[in-house]
Amino acid sequence: MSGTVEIAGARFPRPVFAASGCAGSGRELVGHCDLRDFGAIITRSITPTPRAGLRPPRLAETPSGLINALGLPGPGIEQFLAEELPWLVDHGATVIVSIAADSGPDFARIAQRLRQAPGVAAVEVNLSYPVSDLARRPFAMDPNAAAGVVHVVRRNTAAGVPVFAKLAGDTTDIVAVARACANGGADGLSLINAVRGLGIDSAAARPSLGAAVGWLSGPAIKPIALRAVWEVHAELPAVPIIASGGVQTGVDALEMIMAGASAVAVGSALLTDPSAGARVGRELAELVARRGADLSALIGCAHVEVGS
Amino acid sequence: MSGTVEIAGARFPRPVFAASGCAGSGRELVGHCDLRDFGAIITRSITPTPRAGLRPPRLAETPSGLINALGLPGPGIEQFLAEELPWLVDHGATVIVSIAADSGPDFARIAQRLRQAPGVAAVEVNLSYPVSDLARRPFAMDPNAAAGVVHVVRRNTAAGVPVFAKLAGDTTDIVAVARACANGGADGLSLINAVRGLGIDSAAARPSLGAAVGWLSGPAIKPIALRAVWEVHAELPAVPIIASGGVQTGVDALEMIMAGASAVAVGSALLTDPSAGARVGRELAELVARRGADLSALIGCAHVEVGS
Amino acid sequence: MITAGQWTASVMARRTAGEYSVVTLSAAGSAAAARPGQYASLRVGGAESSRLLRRALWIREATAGGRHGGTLDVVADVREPGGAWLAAQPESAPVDILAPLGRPFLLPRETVTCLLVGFGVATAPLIRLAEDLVSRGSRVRFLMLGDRAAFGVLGARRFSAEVIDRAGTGADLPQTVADILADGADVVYSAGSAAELRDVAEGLAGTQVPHQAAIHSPLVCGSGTCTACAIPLTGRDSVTRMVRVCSEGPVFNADLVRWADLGTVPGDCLGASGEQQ
Amino acid sequence: MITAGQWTASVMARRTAGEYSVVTLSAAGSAAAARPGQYASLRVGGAESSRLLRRALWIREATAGGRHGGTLDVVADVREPGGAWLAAQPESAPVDILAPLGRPFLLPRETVTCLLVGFGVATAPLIRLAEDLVSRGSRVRFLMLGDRAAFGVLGARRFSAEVIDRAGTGADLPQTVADILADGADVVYSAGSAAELRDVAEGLAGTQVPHQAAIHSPLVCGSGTCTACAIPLTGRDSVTRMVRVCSEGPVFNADLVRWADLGTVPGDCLGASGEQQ
Ligand SMILES: Cc1cc2nc3c(=O)[nH]c(=O)nc-3n(C[C@H](O)[C@H](O)[C@H](O)COP(=O)(O)OP(=O)(O)OC[C@H]3O[C@@H](n4cnc5c(N)ncnc54)[C@H](O)[C@@H]3O)c2cc1C
Ligand SMILES: Cc1cc2nc3c(=O)[nH]c(=O)nc-3n(C[C@H](O)[C@H](O)[C@H](O)COP(=O)(O)OP(=O)(O)OC[C@H]3O[C@@H](n4cnc5c(N)ncnc54)[C@H](O)[C@@H]3O)c2cc1C
Ligand SMILES: Cc1cc2nc3c(=O)[nH]c(=O)nc-3n(C[C@H](O)[C@H](O)[C@H](O)COP(=O)(O)O)c2cc1C
Ligand SMILES: Cc1cc2nc3c(=O)[nH]c(=O)nc-3n(C[C@H](O)[C@H](O)[C@H](O)COP(=O)(O)O)c2cc1C
Ligand code: FES
Ligand code: FES
Repeated sequence: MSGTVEIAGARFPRPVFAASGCAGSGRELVGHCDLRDFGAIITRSITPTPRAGLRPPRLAETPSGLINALGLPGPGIEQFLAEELPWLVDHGATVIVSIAADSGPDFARIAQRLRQAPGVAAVEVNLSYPVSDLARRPFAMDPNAAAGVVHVVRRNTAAGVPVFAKLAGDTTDIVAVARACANGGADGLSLINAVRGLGIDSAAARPSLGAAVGWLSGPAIKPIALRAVWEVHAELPAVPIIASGGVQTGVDALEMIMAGASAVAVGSALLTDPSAGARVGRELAELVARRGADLSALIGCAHVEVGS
Repeated sequence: MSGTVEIAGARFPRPVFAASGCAGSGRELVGHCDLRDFGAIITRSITPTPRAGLRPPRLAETPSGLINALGLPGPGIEQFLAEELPWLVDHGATVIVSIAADSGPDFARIAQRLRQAPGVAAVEVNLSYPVSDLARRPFAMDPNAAAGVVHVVRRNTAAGVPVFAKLAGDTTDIVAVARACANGGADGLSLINAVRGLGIDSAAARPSLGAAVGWLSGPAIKPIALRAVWEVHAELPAVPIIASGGVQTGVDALEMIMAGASAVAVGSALLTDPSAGARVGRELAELVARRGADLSALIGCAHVEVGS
Repeated sequence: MITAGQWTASVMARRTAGEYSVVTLSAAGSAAAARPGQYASLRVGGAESSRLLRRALWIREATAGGRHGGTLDVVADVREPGGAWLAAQPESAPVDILAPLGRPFLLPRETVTCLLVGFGVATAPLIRLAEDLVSRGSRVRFLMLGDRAAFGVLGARRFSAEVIDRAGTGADLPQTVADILADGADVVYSAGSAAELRDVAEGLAGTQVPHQAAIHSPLVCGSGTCTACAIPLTGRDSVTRMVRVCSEGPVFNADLVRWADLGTVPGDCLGASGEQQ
Repeated sequence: MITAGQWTASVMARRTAGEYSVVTLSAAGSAAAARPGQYASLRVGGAESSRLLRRALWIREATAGGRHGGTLDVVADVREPGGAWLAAQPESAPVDILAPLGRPFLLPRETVTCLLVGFGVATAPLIRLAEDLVSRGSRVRFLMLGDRAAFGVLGARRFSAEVIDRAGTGADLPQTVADILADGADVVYSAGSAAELRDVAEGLAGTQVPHQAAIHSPLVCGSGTCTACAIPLTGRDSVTRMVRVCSEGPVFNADLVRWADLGTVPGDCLGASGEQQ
């Protein structure tokens, strides 16, 4: 297994993480895999209050992908702190807490609550999802809005606990948003969240998701994620990136790293293979070993070769 | 076969078109299919001068998709008018000329040249591709820029010849761009162009395309295309849409129509199956017939059902 | 709590009849753990398939022991692309499988008269249940509804129970159930789609007969992580929550399921909000 | 000009040796039209595959007539995922095929001495060519280079020609070609990757020997629509243009190919611009 990776000053035991929302509360994976297989478990996005989620259907299959419109179902910050976080920590998981809210003050409040909790290795700010109003434009679609939220979260988070900004893959200029977030205090970036997508059930003549518009993830979006990682790393090489979007194998993970990621997160793959985290980690370690290289030496290495 | 469709005042013999850039000059498909199988052939984007295209590799496979960075190779407007357009017209094709340029004046000049040519059923303005500078932001990423180009082309195009604006699928707010184009004089919209994507050849530790960043097309992006068609049709129901993005079967075409398209274009499918146009047309006609409906009655019909 | 395993099974045999196929898979030691009402989740289409999602399939039969660590029989609907793929696999083809998943039916402590109501292919989990009940001395009355073609392939008549075959009849379902119930039953077990089970529940309305319902619906992860399968259920604390069919079910106490509100997030559900429904 | 057909072929037979597999496909009447140097383009992975692109494969043999409208033999490299799929198809499996594609080798009008230079699996088109040349009375000298494993499966020694087997040798390629050419040849035919053929062309530099080169490289559409396969070639009008291997080749007059500039768009190419290279 590849060893420890250091990202934005924090140490993670492995370079392969569980992407937000794809490992449930963590408990669901017990029996399927060891939570220590993951460099970190990024929690589903924790919101100010409990959420039941959106009406079904909530998920549908698309070519080499899936679309979901779940509506960030989850326990809310208080129950998360009371039950889920301690459970994860007890079970040896390294935890990055993803948070989502509608407003700066709500983000500040969650960040403050997290500050008092032991076992938070990092905070990931989900900027790509409209929390209470689906028609609202997510923060990640606007550099200023994104930077504002990041700033608030950073200010309310303990020093030494890095803050990652999770951006949307289908924004016009992701580099501009990334730069704004970095300037706003983000210690790193998570690229990318699922992109907006829709399915039609033609037999029923209606959208295949209850909410109509949803989010596309899985191998289908890997080229979109790689492009985002590539462009952001080219412009902001000092900002570490946790890459997600279609990672299913060690080769996929290595591609992300060569494009500029410091770590990768597996999302959809966990829905179809609960043991994907360990497998991807193992495959990646073998590929890195075969190159006789250290993983850190491979970060962004595909950039060097361009034009040669 | 489904009969004639009327879009923005122009009549097309069938609802299934060939997407820009995916039918070559038209000649290449002879022997593989009948050009009359297509409701229209949308030409590759014609530029002010001839273009050799980008360095190889120009195309690579991705999960349920492909990425390309061709660089708009083509003959330029003069040779197009002298050879390709007359040949297409002679062979019974209904021709929509796609045009691309770097500036308003260049777009105006191409439009003026087209105005004098017989056999132009419509003009499609490719707003999604940076013509001479890959780092430049395409017009389609900015409502004002897009509207400005559309306005210039519309002013220089004969009345009765509709102008379609072809938009990018990975812009932050496609409805805003669509609205600006409609206000700028677009008679219809083509949704969507391929979205930005990148591949990494991990064995070689370099991007799989010579130009690094390219454009992702094929079934992988169908949910992204459907989302764009859905949102634009919901906001601008009077503006006709030619939909492309992952259409490979009659079911895919019907999904696009139910989301709000008046016609569909097959792109990548033609690269893997040169007879895809006729096949998709036949499959769509059967599906429409089975519903006992007229195709026009199905346009956007999935919207009606939502919330019921 | 979780006893599910993940392994690469081999196709040992398959028997297709019309639109259904019973596929026997090597069980790698997991067969003994499988209880009636549980299911398996299979990866379909092979490694390069454009279809990513797993398919949930009832375990029709689980045979422990033997050379391959026992076998599991699952039932695939060949009209569905994933089912068609599975039914087309040759002997010894590898299939990625997770099983046994979900909460099984609870068996009565005493010997009682049980009414089993199965719909089409969802009859599968009830057959094993019937066998268990009969072997423990209970009396089983088995009402079969829905697609009759499924019963043949399931071997749904090869055990000693009173089989009431109403497959394919368009009869009023709640009334049928109520009528048959009137002939006597202490507990009811059902399996079928949400709409079908809602009708059964309606037929039982007003009675005090305990009813365990196994919901047959599309699943995604099968492990409880994705929440795609959530349905509203009112807990013993009177609070309605969205619960996951895949891991908190598929067998539920039917009295607690908000049958009328399936397909929605009811406004009184914990965490519901106007926009979210 | 275009004689290619598209049909659903059946796998008639397959013979795998090491990393290569020769697959015999039903030809639906298209076999008679296939000339040496032409290729077939196959859809791989089945209808639900996540791999969309067709694979170009040399036609090793074309046999007209017979029950299935003749047959085509193609050669797949099983290390490549598409090739592995093809080699794994059982008899009578359907395969979507376009063939014959591309411009073939031009045959000499007179009987001459021909040097054929083939690299690994790209030897395939030269074998049929050699047979044609021999049957027309020409003398054939056949230099085989690259991966020797390919020759066995291709049956590359079953015809009367002087076979010079340098497979696997690391010898300096341009020099080898020049040496063998010194022993006499009026025309040269070659087939291999761009890098390999560049070396052959270099070995012929300074001679006036006509050289037809068949380029083996990844293709996409095979019909000339996508321009993915374009290489720089200087026309008789001295203008360099990007030409398509799939439809304007794969066989080219080697003197016209800008071998040193393969993999680029040369600055003097028609339509080239600084940014585009
Ligand atoms: C416990 C249990 C046991 C089952 N046993 C069997 C069985 O033995 N035999 C059998 O044929 N079927 C069985 N089913 C149903 C079966 O899992 C699905 O119906 C099957 O996957 C086929 O779905 P589909 O034809 O709708 O496929 P598609 O609609 O093509 O679905 C493709 C994928 O998307 C998922 N999906 C589709 N719609 C939704 C949605 N609304 N929400 C979430 N995910 C969705 C599906 O599960 C599948 O993974 C069972 C279901 C359950 C819950
Ligand atoms: C005329 C001709 C005949 C050939 N005959 C044979 C044969 O008989 N046997 C054989 O094994 N191979 C043959 N090849 C080569 C073969 O077509 C490709 O090498 C094959 O598709 C496998 O490519 P790959 O392993 O690189 O696959 P991948 O790299 O996985 O390629 C996947 C797909 O992408 C395309 N692709 C990959 N790279 C590029 C690129 N740089 N530009 C454009 N498209 C690309 C490939 O064609 C393929 O469709 C032939 C090539 C030509 C031109
Ligand atoms: C079922 C599901 C739930 C998700 N929930 C969240 C979430 O709560 N917060 C978040 O930031 N991203 C969420 N995501 C996005 C993933 O974390 C990931 O960024 C994205 O799916 C791309 O990676 P993938 O292709 O590996 O799935 C979710 C994705 C899926 C498929
Ligand atoms: C090889 C190729 C060439 C293309 N060339 C053009 C072009 O010249 N102009 C344009 O507007 N779109 C071009 N496109 C985009 C297509 O017209 C189409 O909008 C897009 O690929 C999405 O449809 P698809 O998924 O069916 O391919 C090209 C796409 C491909 C794959
Ligand atoms: S199917 Fe994923 S939570 Fe139930
Ligand atoms: S492979 Fe498409 S033009 Fe040659």
